[in-house]
Amino acid sequence: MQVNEYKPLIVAFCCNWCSYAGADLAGNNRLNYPADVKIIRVPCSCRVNPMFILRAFQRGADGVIICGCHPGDCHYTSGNYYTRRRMALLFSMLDFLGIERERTRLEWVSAAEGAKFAATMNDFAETVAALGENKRLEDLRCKK
Amino acid sequence: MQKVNRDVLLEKAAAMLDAGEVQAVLGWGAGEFAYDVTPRVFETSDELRADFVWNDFCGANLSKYLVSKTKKLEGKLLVFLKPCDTYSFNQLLTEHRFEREKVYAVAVPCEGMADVQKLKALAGDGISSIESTDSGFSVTTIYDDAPVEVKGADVLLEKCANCKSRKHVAYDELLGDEGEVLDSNRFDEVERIEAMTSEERFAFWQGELSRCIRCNACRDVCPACTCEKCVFDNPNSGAENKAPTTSFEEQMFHVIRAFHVAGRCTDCGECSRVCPQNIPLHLLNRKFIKDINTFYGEYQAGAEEGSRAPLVDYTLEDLEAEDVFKKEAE
Amino acid sequence: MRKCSLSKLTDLFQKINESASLYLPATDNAGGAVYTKWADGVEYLDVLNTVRSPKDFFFPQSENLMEFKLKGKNIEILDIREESEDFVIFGVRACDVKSFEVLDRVFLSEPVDSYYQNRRAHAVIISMACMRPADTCFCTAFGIDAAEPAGDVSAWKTECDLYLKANTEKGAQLLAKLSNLTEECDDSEVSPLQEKIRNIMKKLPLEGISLENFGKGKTKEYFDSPLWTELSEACLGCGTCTFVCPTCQCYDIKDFDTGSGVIRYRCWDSCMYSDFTKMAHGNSRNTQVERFRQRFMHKLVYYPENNDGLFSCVGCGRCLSKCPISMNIVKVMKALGGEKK
Amino acid sequence: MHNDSRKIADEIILRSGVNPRRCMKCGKCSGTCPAYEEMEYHPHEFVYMVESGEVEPLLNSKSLYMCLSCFACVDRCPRGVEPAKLVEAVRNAYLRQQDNKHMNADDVPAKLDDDLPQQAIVSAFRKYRK
Amino acid sequence: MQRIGVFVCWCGSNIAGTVDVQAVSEALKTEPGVVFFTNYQYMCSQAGQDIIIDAVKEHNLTGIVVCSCSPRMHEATFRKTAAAAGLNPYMVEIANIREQCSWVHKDMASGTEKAIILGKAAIAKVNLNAPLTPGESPVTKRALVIGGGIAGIQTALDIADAGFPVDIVETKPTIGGKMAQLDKTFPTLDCAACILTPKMVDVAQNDKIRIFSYSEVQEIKGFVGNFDVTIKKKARFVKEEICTGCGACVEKCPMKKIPNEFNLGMDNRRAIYIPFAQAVPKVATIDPSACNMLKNGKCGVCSKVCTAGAIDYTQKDEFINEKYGAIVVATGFNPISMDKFDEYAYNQSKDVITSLEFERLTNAAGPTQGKLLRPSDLEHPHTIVFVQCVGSRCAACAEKGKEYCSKICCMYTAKHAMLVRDKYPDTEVYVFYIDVRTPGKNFDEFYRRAVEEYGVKYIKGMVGKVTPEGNKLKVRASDLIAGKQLNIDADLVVLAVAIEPDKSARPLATMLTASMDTNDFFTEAHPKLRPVESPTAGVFLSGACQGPKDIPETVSQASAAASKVIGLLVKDKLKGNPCIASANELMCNGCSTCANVCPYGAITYIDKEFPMFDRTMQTRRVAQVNPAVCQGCGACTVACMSGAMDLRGFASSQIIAEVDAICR
Repeated sequence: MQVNEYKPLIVAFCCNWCSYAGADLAGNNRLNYPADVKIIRVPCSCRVNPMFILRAFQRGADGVIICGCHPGDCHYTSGNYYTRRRMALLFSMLDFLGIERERTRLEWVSAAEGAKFAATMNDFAETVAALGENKRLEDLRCKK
Repeated sequence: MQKVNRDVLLEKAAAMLDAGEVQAVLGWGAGEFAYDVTPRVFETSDELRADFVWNDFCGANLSKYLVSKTKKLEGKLLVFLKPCDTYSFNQLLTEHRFEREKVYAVAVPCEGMADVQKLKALAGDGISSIESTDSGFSVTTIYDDAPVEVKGADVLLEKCANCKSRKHVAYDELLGDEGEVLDSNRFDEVERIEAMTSEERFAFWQGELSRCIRCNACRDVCPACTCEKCVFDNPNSGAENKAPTTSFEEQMFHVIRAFHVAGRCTDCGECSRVCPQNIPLHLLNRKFIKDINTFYGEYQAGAEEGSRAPLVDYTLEDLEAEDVFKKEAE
Repeated sequence: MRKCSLSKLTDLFQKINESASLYLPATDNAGGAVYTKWADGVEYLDVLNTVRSPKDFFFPQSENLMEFKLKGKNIEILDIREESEDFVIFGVRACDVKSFEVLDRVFLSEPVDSYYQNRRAHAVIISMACMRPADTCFCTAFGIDAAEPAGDVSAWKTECDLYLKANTEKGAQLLAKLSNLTEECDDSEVSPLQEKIRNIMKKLPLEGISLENFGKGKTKEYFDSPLWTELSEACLGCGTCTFVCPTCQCYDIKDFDTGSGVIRYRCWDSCMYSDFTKMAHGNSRNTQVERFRQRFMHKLVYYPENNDGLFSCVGCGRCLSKCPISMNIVKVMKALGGEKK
Repeated sequence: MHNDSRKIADEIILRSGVNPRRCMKCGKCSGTCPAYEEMEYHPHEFVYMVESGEVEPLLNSKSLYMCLSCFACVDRCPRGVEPAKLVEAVRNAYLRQQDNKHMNADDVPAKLDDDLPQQAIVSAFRKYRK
Repeated sequence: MQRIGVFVCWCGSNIAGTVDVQAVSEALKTEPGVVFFTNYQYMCSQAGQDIIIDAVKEHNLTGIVVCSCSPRMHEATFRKTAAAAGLNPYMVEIANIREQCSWVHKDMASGTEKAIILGKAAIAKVNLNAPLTPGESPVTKRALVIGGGIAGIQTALDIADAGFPVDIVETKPTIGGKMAQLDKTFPTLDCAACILTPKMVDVAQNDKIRIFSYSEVQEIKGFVGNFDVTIKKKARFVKEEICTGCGACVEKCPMKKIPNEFNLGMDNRRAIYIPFAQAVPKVATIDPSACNMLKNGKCGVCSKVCTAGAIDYTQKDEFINEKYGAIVVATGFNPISMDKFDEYAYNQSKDVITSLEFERLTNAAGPTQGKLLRPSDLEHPHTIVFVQCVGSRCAACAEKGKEYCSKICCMYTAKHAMLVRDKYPDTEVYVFYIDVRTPGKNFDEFYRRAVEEYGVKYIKGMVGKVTPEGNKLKVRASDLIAGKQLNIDADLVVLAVAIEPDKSARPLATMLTASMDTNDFFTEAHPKLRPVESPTAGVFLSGACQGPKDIPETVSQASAAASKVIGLLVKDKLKGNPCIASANELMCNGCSTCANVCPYGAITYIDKEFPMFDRTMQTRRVAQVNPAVCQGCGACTVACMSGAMDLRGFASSQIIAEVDAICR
């Protein structure tokens, strides 16, 4: 019973030009994904500071996903290339510290990929749900 | 242990001070004990002759002081740099943290510096004198008349035991012989931790980081941490915290600090040297260095002035974040 | 005076732990020592200094003071204080015992700090004489006798025995509980030991430190000394010295927004930090020279001024071994003329 | 059978380090090959046939031994495919199939001969060892 | 503290069907700052907007949160509404409870719960919003075109036609570029000079256009609308304004053996020269490396014969400073060097030529007056081999060739082959190809005509080796379809050499902070949607500097670039996007990390004095963001370690507030 009630909290950072539009398209096409996914709009995936990701975990998020334009399609030409390096290194570091590597993800979702957006969110929500609550990067003070 | 004698450094600095070629000298000053050496700015050759030291306890990296000290001087500042210090020197130059023209950099060969803690562990407490010998130290304590012989290799600082380079990458003048870039085993420990399971790694780091007292020594000594205002001191940054109140804040501080110096850290090892709790902080930095080398090709921060740091660079074919763990598995 | 064979030490700890949590120095597996809650398997480490001083027991690095909850647009204030449990600290060195006096004068004088007072009231301190003082020790300068440590119970350790002497009522009560494991004895074993310790103290390299030039009324003499600039030149402005110091007692009070409310907590602060005592108008000590001066003036002049000549340094030597750049109170004292003539 | 060929082809690709997929079928290798007339299968066909896993005919063709290893094709290929390396790998593949006709280290002394360059024996040993 | 109004939209049943809008507005009313809340069927309708306007006025709202459809849909609408109500338009935040909530979640309970959280996040953000005003900068109404080939000429003419002054900078003594060297143009076969030279004359006669020929761009400062450019006008030792282009000096110049660049060294010119008869400007230029007078002060013949007195041996390089609102790069291309392709014997035999050389050989104004004669013995060639893809599509090694397809070679080779067969039907013409690529209007028809009507022999295969033997060229090649190796005795071999960007492009890109790809082609702002703009604002791309192009494509891109420039120059002021980065100077380290990641070159550094606590002044290097150039991606904000760099509209504190609200 307890297991069924557990709903992971997922924060998704989406770039305004591709992934946020992809999420909108998923909506236009009525493609379902769990309501546990909450989207924050950023101009570009490169706006996502590692501190935001850690903050989300601190405040109780169980998974954080960053979505940006496909490499080569960045509205700002190169933002997602920086994101790719930053996140590759950050994720590797979190893994090094023993944080479950499945809790963080970087995906490229274009404005045309509503279906991919929904599928990605379904998959990510499922993966995070399987991991259970975030215990390793939590701040006990923020527990309700 | 050191091959170049103190007097060689002293005479060089004294001559330049006396000739007015430099206005001050940034070096190491004598302390209460043979081992407690304090970075110091000398303004006269008399001060130098009285208090300047160059011995096996000059582990402190002086390059960070250039940021503040050069601003205070009208003229040039002579600085002594060990090979590892020259990497920090270059990195600071790359980031425009001080003016090159205001510095006269004197490169000093280094045979590795000693860790007082290790020395005390072997020789015991109550040290009254330490003599450097060819192979190490002869230590006398108040508890024993006979000196204890300690091998230099056994008491090296971590950063020296895994020295990456004995080559100076920047200087105006070199005293003694130039060394070479070394094949170090500095990533062995990182690999050992990588080989653990996720649970073991978490337990390992909890064990280490829970000792943190957030004294900020690691940050404040770090030559890559020269921010006018650190995010951890800034109430508006969303990351400010003063104490490791929860395990999250311990992790937050060390992850973000390592991330901020990623690609810029020259692996000078000062963070681990100064940590009062002996947390192996260098491992976090080395993890980033190792990852950068594996993912984006070999890069040594500070090896070349003006080089583009890996995090402000990219290639179209860069590794995808999801492939990070596949790559590491290789 | 009671004595107990070292072979029965574990039994002794066991016994103490039955009635109150026992804390003692143990290895932290990283070359340091840390006060650890005793449990089966925890070995007492006869180390001179723990990295963190025992002030943590009474004045922890951070502690929650109260909580606010948001109910709609109303704020509810929650008192989250809990009564401390009884606990015993074993193996506190003479210098650290002295540090409690320094802290008490701050936290127990009016207005009393109830958080501190609560814990202080529940603690029993078993001190331990120093058999092998280190080169960084200079407690004698502050009139502390490492051979005769204060505390509720004083302890001495020889090759095979532990000697215990109660100094207070609390100490006597504790020793009474341990009567089955200890036997009454005189000080014939302890006295020569004390003699030996006192002789060692005289041979220590920092024996020459003198307090003659410090204390009350010295503010004017030192405040504008040009030496501060020189002394503070290498200071990184980190908080290591203040955090390892057993007598540093400055703290900051901060609010943490948990999302569903606010936790008001206090945590150690350091006079070395740029935002120390920062107020609406800005900072009262804006340069590192001023901050550096504050720390040492506080220890050597201001505190004695306000506390009947008691210095807020106990000569434990932690800052000497932990300062990243080896600048410390001894160097400052010597530079300001603090050596015996 | 077909699976076998594919396996051998993959082995050839692996050992040669050649990526036949890079070939854009321009024919410059065959246009440059000095031994073209002697060959049944020409350099570009080697690349094509290995890529498609059709190695049986190659293994049994004399073309293998017509290649002079002059590396003209390697030099001129605009895509860096290196056909000559592939030809050499096919030769090796053929040799590897000749199970017990190998040369053992013990066979070498008997073959030593004043007139025979030592290098020839060493290289023969290297080639026929496995 | 803000006074926030929350407006929840039903969107008919689109939102209200899965989200309890009443519950949402009720739940949000207790959020910090909220002083007004309501819900309505269609917030975006006029009636809905009126509700907002009335609420702003009635409740003195300072911030608006609309829980509705995607901000990509109606953010602009509600910003206008806010402005109409007298509020700063950037005090509006949208909670996307339609596309990202009601449409993707079926369950009313979870949909409502999520909508509330999204609403809370928007409220948390708007609490930290600040009014934003787009920055304005004036526009200098003058354009600079770098490169005077057909691309530059067309762009300049179009801009001038719209009434704006244009300057063309051309490194050669004349404009015209590569097209001036061509003979005929595919697929219509009209003569290049006939269609180009009238345009060159138009340029010369247009009073809006200035030509800086024999000149280079020395320095570029500034940004969109306000470029500050230094042009170096190289000394040509002839007074341009006086020279009549009569050519008397050229005729008398005793230095006769200077290889003629215009004819690719296949004949000679003098030390003083006019590149070709229709040159614009038609003035002579003295080649200082060849002129005896300039080298050792002996001669002076030209000065003596010049009746206009235009010769000036003392002329110096001249530097001209000019301000421009827009810059068009039209630096064009060059064939790559054949030095690394020994197999084609280009450096061994005069009869192995490039296609551009072939153009000159068949041009009536060329070294052979248009007769197709082979360079070695001026005999008529009977067998001609054309080789395609020489150095193109070459991935083997970067220093030899180019990995890309040069795009124009298939068509001009078909043209050459066709022309030869047309004029000299007795000539055997072989074309060796890998693929024939003809994706253009009337292109494939043209190529098929070459095969079907003119009998050009197209052979699928490549030439492996060309060996000069006597007066023949032994061509060894493969015929992949016949499965044969061919050995052809040719008289002339023509190589369709790959083209590359002009060498001047790289340093120019650095000056412009415009990005380039690995092949040194300029990158466009968006490969599909903004193909003629560089990511650097105010810099536009025209012609082959952006990628290989034929003439029709070049001209259309040139006109497209011109229209973009005109669109920029008609504005009196540029209004920027107010959501841009800005640096807190007190926290800035001046480390250049942000500038390194900025794709637009929007960040520069200045030394600034700051008062120190000890009452001294300290100079520090600090970052400055140019509001006209910054596009607001935020890459710099994360690169900045100290957090000195922040993004307006998407400030770190705002994003953190959203995170907190979501995770609460």
